[in-house]
Amino acid sequence: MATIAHGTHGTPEIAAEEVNYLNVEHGWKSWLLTTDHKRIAFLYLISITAMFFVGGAMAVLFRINLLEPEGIFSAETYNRLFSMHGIVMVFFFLVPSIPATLANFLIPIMVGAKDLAFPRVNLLSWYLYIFGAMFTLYAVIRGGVDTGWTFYAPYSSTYSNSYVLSAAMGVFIAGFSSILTGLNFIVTVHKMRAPGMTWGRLPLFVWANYATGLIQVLGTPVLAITILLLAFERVAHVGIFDPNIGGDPILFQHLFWFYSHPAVYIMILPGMGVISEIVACFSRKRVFGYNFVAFSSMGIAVLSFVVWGHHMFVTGEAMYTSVAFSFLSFMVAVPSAIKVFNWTATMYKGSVSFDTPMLYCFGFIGLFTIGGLTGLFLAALATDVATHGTYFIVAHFHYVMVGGMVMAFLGGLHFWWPKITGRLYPEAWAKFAALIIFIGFNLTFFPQFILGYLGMPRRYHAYPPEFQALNVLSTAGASILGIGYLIPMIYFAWSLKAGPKAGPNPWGATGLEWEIQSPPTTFNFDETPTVTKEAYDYGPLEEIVG
Amino acid sequence: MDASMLGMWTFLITEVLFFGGMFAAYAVYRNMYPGAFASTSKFMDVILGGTNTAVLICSSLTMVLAVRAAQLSKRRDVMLFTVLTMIFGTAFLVIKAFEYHSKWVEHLIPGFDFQYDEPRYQHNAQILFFLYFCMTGMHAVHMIVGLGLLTYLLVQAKRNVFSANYFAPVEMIGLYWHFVDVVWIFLFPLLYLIGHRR
Amino acid sequence: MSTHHVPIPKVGTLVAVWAALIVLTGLTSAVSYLELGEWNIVVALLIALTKASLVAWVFMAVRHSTTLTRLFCVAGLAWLSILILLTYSDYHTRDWTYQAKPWSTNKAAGESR
Amino acid sequence: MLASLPLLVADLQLFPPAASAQAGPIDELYWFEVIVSAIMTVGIFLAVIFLAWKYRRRANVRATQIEGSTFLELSWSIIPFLVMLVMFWWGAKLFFAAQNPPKDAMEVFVTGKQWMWKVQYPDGTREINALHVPVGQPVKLTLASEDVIHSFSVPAFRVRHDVVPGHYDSLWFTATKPGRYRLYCTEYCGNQHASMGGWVDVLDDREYASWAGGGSHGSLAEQGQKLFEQNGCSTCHQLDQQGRCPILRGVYNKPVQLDDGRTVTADDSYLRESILDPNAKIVSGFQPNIMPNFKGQLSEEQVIQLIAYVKSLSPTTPASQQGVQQRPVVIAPQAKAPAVRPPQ
Repeated sequence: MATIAHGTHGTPEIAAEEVNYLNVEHGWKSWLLTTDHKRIAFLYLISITAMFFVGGAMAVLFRINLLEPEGIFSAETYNRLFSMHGIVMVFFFLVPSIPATLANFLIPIMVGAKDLAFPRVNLLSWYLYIFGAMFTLYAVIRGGVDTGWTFYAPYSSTYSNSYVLSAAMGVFIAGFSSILTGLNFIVTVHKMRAPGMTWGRLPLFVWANYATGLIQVLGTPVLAITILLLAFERVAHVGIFDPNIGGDPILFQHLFWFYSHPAVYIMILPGMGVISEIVACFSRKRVFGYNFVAFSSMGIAVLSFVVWGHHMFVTGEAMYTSVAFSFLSFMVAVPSAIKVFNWTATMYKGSVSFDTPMLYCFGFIGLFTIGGLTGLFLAALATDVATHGTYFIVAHFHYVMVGGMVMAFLGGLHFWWPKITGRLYPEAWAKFAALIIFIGFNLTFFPQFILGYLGMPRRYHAYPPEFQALNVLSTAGASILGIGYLIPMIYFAWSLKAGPKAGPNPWGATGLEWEIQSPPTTFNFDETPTVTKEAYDYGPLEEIVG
Repeated sequence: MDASMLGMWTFLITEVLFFGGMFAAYAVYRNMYPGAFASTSKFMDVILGGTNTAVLICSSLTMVLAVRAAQLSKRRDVMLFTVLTMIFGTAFLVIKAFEYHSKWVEHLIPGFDFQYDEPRYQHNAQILFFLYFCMTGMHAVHMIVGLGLLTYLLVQAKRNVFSANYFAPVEMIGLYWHFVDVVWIFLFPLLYLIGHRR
Repeated sequence: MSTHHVPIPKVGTLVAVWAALIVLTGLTSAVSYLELGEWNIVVALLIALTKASLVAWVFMAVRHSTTLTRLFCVAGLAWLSILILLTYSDYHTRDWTYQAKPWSTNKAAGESR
Repeated sequence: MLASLPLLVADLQLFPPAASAQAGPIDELYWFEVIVSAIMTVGIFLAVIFLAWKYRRRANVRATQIEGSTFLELSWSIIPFLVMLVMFWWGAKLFFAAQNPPKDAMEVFVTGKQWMWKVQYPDGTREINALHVPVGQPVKLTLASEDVIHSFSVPAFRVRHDVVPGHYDSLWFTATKPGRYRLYCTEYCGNQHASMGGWVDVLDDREYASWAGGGSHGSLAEQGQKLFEQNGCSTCHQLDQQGRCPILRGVYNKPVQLDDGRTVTADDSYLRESILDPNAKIVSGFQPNIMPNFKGQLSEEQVIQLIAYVKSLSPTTPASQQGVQQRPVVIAPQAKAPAVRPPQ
């Protein structure tokens, strides 16, 4: 970076008519044909938010169904609701959420580049996402799909009477969108770093998204071919997962989870990157053990590919294979634990403030810890057998995906919103919403752990009456959670029009993105910056513990 | 090495894993039904398959010669070798089409009135043929995409875009084409040379 | 913007590799007519691997490429092996049974009465 | 609904009953994991709250920049990992112990079908969505699926196994407490997935004896024999005389030489495959393509009956005899002659 003090590029204070990426061009063409990574990130932000509320609405509906033990809607409706909720949330919200929005916006700026390595590929990725979403939404409109997001054969290939092909093709296409995003990040991080931006100086958010990119590139194609084989099987009424010709439905699960287990790290790793940025900024401190946090991201990316068999302990998978997968699943917990400990330690001797992003960060650390630890129950063979296919699983992965990932996404959005839009949001409302979301979340999902060990199976539209109390509690939490998610929508929309100007660096954070104007210009930097400082340079190093 | 080449290599890794899913299925089922898999070999035309392998290897040679010509700024040679590569590629697809046609005539397409002359393998042989069509079909789709890319290359070469200073697109399309060749190099022994021929 | 300096391959090398590939194709077809039992597939795969390496090393110019490219090639193969080997390990070991040790059955039966 | 709130709370259950021999040990591991998780969670929460409050932002107090600590990093990697190794070992031990049933296990056959569990007992009794077992007796369930993947689950016993179409799965348990326990399908199997459940009744010995009255259509093996005759099996598979087909007497659970050189054990899965897809494995010395395919002709339940009949032809063999080496039986006299591969 040419200079370190804030706002030395161009004028220090924002003039009202300053040119930025948002106002440089107008009209729908300037958006739909843009190759600017920031505009594409904005397009993605709008798309995934829409999908989030589509998926969320379904969740609210099926939680209402579960108020009564015998269910309120028909089984058919319920099955389609939870399936579409899963498909929309996993493939069209969680997987692209942080990478395609925040990382798309920030990675070029953080490494000191004008744009991603392949700007047109980036736009193509958004169109593929939209194309895929249209296929899936078509399935929704025609009446939905009822296979669950896992598309297990032979139910999906032979028995389901719903719009499996259309939904599966949507997932297939969206997969390529995800691959292209990952590919773009990998090449950008390798090739587009500004002079002086060494690997050891990369913000941890970039490390996390680089690791995510590797998973996207290495894992997603296997999902693509699996979905394609399934689609062929559905069309031809015969195929390699069909037990009638000697096929093994469990092979589908192997291939599916080869992607879909690493995919949970596609969802959580970028969130971990966001938390590293937030905890450093609001503690005014370098992240404790930078190297360990960076390499734990890479460790997670690699190990995530050798644990998928823990989804199949009760399918009849060979017992010795299961034991190996169980052991490897425990291994992958170590790098996640390292991250949690380091974030906590970062606050030690820091200067901690309690702005909204930091509240989400606290929420993330707490909820991700619970989500991660309950994962150990599922990695251990005997307790996995007792909890597999129950609400315990549902609670576990929602603690990671919603308690972890969505918290991190909202934290990151609040953190970089002033950079993305140049506007501030009402802090009091934001803190209130964060609290509501935290309470609503725990009320929704904690009872599900208890339900799970009691044995309540997931994907049931009706359930034994003794489980009603906990289900009512969960639904009550879900309605609080739903309201919690609506509040930021409202004040963000307000802030976009009427929020106070943010200035280049409202949080006093370090990093290249805070040294340029808010919102940035189309090419981010007037001249390519030269980096001379370490990441999180909040002051000179003073102490080495231990 | 510039960004576009790294991007291409990354894309090729994706492709490896894409085909990898089918190779994994192949490995599992071949181990599970060795007899059924071996029995299919009499329907696989080794002459046509071998010829196609040779055709693809030739196309790889002309492709790499096209890249070399671009590096040497020889515009006419780029065009010549690109056209040759396209001819070999088309020849491959034509031969493939003949093979598919004979499978159709012999009722060897799973799901479309599949009939097998050995009833004991009537069920399990379908797995191999399903994989055969998926693997060679996906490969053929990649060939068709490759032909499209080569057409683009030809047009660009005609417009004299490439020179010793700028030939990345030729190199990238070359990488893609060789990759498709490599996939076939594995498909040939796995699909055509399964059983011992008597 | 290919400003990198890739050595221009000699035509002779390329043709030699082409010839080797053709010969290996003939070889792998010929070997399939020999009765080698389990070794047929091993030989076929080894020949295929040799051919693929030749194409990658010379035609795809891995021999002139950076460490990073080679790392990516190796990563692709490594992940492919993870996929195939771990999936295969399940099917290969399904028949490996395990008889519960006496303590477990005794315990189960003993506690119950 | 609000009016019924007290009722809801009265019904509130927080921990499932433990009604099988394996439930106790699994619960011990579960509580170990709960305690470890609780300690970790509370520890992290307290640390976050304490550090955030102690080092909250104050005027004129700057953060102290710290690089990190390899010692701390290693300790908070290795110590949790050691605790996790304990969980791994413990979980694996219990999992292994639950793999194969004891030899004296009573056998019950369960067929999953959209959307019901069909239960068949060796004595011919049949039930739907209900299972009656005696207390204290190891019970082995052989699980088959007629259509999609189901999963047989009894939370009170802490047992669960997927039922995958195309082969047999199995699980076993020893019920320890008389009572009624819920039974579920826990792998999503379609529209009425939620109604694919029922009750497991654990009866004491006296109750069980009075319940087990036997089927009105004879034992499972007798039902199988009837099918054996109706489907014309008996014309080829003659009981004592070698025909074009292997003799079935004494074959169950014995090694069988196949024409491709492999030897397999004639267990339930093998017999099932040989009925539904007889050409898949040909016994050495016999011709393929003689026996018709029964796939689609017989239901999984009927196949179970036929297998029970074949088993009954090997009367000395206990119900469950896996992994026990026995003298190979010669079921094909021709096999002794120089092995001639049948022309294909």
